[in-house]
Amino acid sequence: MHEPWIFIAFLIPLGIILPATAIGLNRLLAPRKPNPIKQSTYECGMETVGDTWVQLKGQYYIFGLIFLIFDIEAVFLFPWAVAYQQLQLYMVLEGIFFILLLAGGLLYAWRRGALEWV
Amino acid sequence: MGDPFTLIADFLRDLLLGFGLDPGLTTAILKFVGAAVTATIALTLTFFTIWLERKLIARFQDRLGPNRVGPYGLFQTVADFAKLLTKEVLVPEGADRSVFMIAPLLVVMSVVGLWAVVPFAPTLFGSDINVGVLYLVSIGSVGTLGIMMAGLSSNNKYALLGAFRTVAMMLSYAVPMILTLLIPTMLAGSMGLTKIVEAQNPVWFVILSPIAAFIFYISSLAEVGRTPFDLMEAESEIVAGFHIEYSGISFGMFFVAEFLHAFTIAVLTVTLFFGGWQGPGAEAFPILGFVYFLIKTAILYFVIIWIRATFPRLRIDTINSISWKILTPLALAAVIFTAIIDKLTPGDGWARVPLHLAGSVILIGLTLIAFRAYARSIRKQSEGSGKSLAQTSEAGS
Amino acid sequence: MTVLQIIFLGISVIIVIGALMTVSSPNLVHAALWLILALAGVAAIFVLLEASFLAVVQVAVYIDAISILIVIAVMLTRRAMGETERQINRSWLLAAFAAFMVFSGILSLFSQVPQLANTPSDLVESSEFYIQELGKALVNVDQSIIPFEVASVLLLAAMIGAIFIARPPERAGGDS
Amino acid sequence: MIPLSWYLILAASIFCIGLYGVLARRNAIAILMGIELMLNAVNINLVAFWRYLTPSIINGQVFAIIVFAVAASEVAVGLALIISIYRRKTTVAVEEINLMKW
Repeated sequence: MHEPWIFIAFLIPLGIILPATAIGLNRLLAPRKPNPIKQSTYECGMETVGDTWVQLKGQYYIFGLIFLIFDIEAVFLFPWAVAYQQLQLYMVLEGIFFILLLAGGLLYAWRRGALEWV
Repeated sequence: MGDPFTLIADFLRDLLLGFGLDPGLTTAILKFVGAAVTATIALTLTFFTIWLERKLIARFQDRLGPNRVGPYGLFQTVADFAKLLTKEVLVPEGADRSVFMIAPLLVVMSVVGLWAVVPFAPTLFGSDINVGVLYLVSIGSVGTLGIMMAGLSSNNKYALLGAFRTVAMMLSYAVPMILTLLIPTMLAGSMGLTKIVEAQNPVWFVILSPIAAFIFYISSLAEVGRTPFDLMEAESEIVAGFHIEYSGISFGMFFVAEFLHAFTIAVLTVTLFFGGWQGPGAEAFPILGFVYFLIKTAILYFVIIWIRATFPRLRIDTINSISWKILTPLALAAVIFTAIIDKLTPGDGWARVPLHLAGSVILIGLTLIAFRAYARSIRKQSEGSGKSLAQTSEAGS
Repeated sequence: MTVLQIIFLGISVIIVIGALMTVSSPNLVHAALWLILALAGVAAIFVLLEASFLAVVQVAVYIDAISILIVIAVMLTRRAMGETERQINRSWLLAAFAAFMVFSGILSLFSQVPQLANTPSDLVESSEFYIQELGKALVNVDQSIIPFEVASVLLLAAMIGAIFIARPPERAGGDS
Repeated sequence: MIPLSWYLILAASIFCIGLYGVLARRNAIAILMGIELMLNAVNINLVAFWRYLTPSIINGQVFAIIVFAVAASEVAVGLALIISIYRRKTTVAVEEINLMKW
């Protein structure tokens, strides 16, 4: 049963190696004459001001968090969906109950204003 | 005659076994050749799709587009590639060198990896893993990581901001995408893409669940960052987004990944919702199935370019609101509707279409009513407080 | 040495290197990236164990969601601890010793496991079957329905709690 | 074929590396990363035992999925706490977070 994975085990490294080859070719072909002006941070010609590490807003974390919870939810639901054809009605309803609980979480986030991008 | 793919594979296998190779090794070599061909074709295809897209966009805008290099400017992309190849790759000062160089590779890898599980024809597919749908989700999202690495390592605050805005958008749209993928899984009873295509034999899933197909299409468009969703390169706001410090071929790799991903979206939507290679006579003659597949993909790809040529860029708060407040609840409702309806309607094929369609119509109707109520509440608010409509809608719901 | 064994050893080396760099790298972003490498290796281990569902879930949950969340949190709190500051506490030698003692303790316990040299029997059913079984087990009243529903309550609680905690304090009026 | 003991040794070493990270790092987020490593080691063990001892009973995989859910909740709430503490006290070093000590 490892057999279908062999293809993927080849394809994913190839997906890295092929672009890496292009970049390697670039190493051979392209000129390399770095100087401080060229390497300075690009901001359309302005001098950069202040620290690079600007304080990000906490909203990014909230979005990542809700995504994580829904991702896990999908993990639980995918086997349920695969087995769906063989399930009794009450088992399907249990899955729906699961979805509804999570939808309640989304509703809470919405009500609290956690989904607003301000 | 009708099935050249098996023919070639068998010929190669016999040839290698004729050399006296071990059967296990032969399989491995065949798989490697297949993977190499897939990756090469996928990456070479971008030469063509970039040309096609530029040409089509030009026509939409009443221009000629590339027309100097080769017939119809067909080799324009090759020339561009050669130019990028001979340009210096700059690494900005204070950048995190290794992470900076790895990021574009990861982005390309995540797109090429998607091609592993797509069945192009009844006998032509890379690998038929039984978790294909989840594989698409997980490999596709690795690109998010690449973008994040690009932003973190560039030592540029605009790259950082652009990367994080992109990541926030991609995370938002991954939620409805994953949820809608439950629907084809449920209807086919399997996560393997070949099984999903086979299950669409009389009825395509787009007929059973048009809402799911729509949500999948839109949210994958957002995953790539095509024009209505191209926050990542909102040049008026954040210079050029996460790839601002990239130059030469490193930038080219982001470019290749984006265009290949756009094409891959068409491929995936066809596979999951538009019957893949299904069509009259496709099972007897696999090559016919491949042709059907290409035609469907071409149509959906054209629609993607059309959308790009038509819509302006959305604002960041609007983009995230569309995902969280419209697509995600709609996807949840669609999953629940499909689960209940499909359990209640016994039978196969066209017999289950009417109820499913009725469910979709009810759902669309409910969505429209909700929109109407929302618009009315906004209007009432603005009349009540005497503010202009624009101000209130900017303040959010 | 069979091919599988060589592959296993290669993956193990990657995982252990990734894990070691995670706990020792002074730059937290790098630590997170090394953690991602280690977790990807664990996904490959799941493939070797023929648990293909868990392998893709490992990538989807850990690499796509958890590690991105960790990087976001690192970026949000970046100003608090620079790379120049001490990253390990005073009793790190003691910690290393404790970890080593736990490791040798676990190794010494192995002698009590009778099936240690077992090699796996071939799976009798198709791989599709196991995912269906998993799905049925999760909603079957006789099997794992309680963990399934409790997990949904747990996730709901985590979501509500985390949103409640992570929201910026009202008085500050946004911290963008 | 790979004997069971190889997986167990791998899991044990990841667990102990994670344990070292939890005990020795000062940064709270780094400690969470160590915990993630430990949970992954546990998962390897669960799946290896499922595959080698009871492949016909699916419970090993159910356990592993529950561990995923627990890990996700733990990361979500843990990071939220760290961010909240950072907002109030501008620190993420665990020995400086001593508000509840007395």
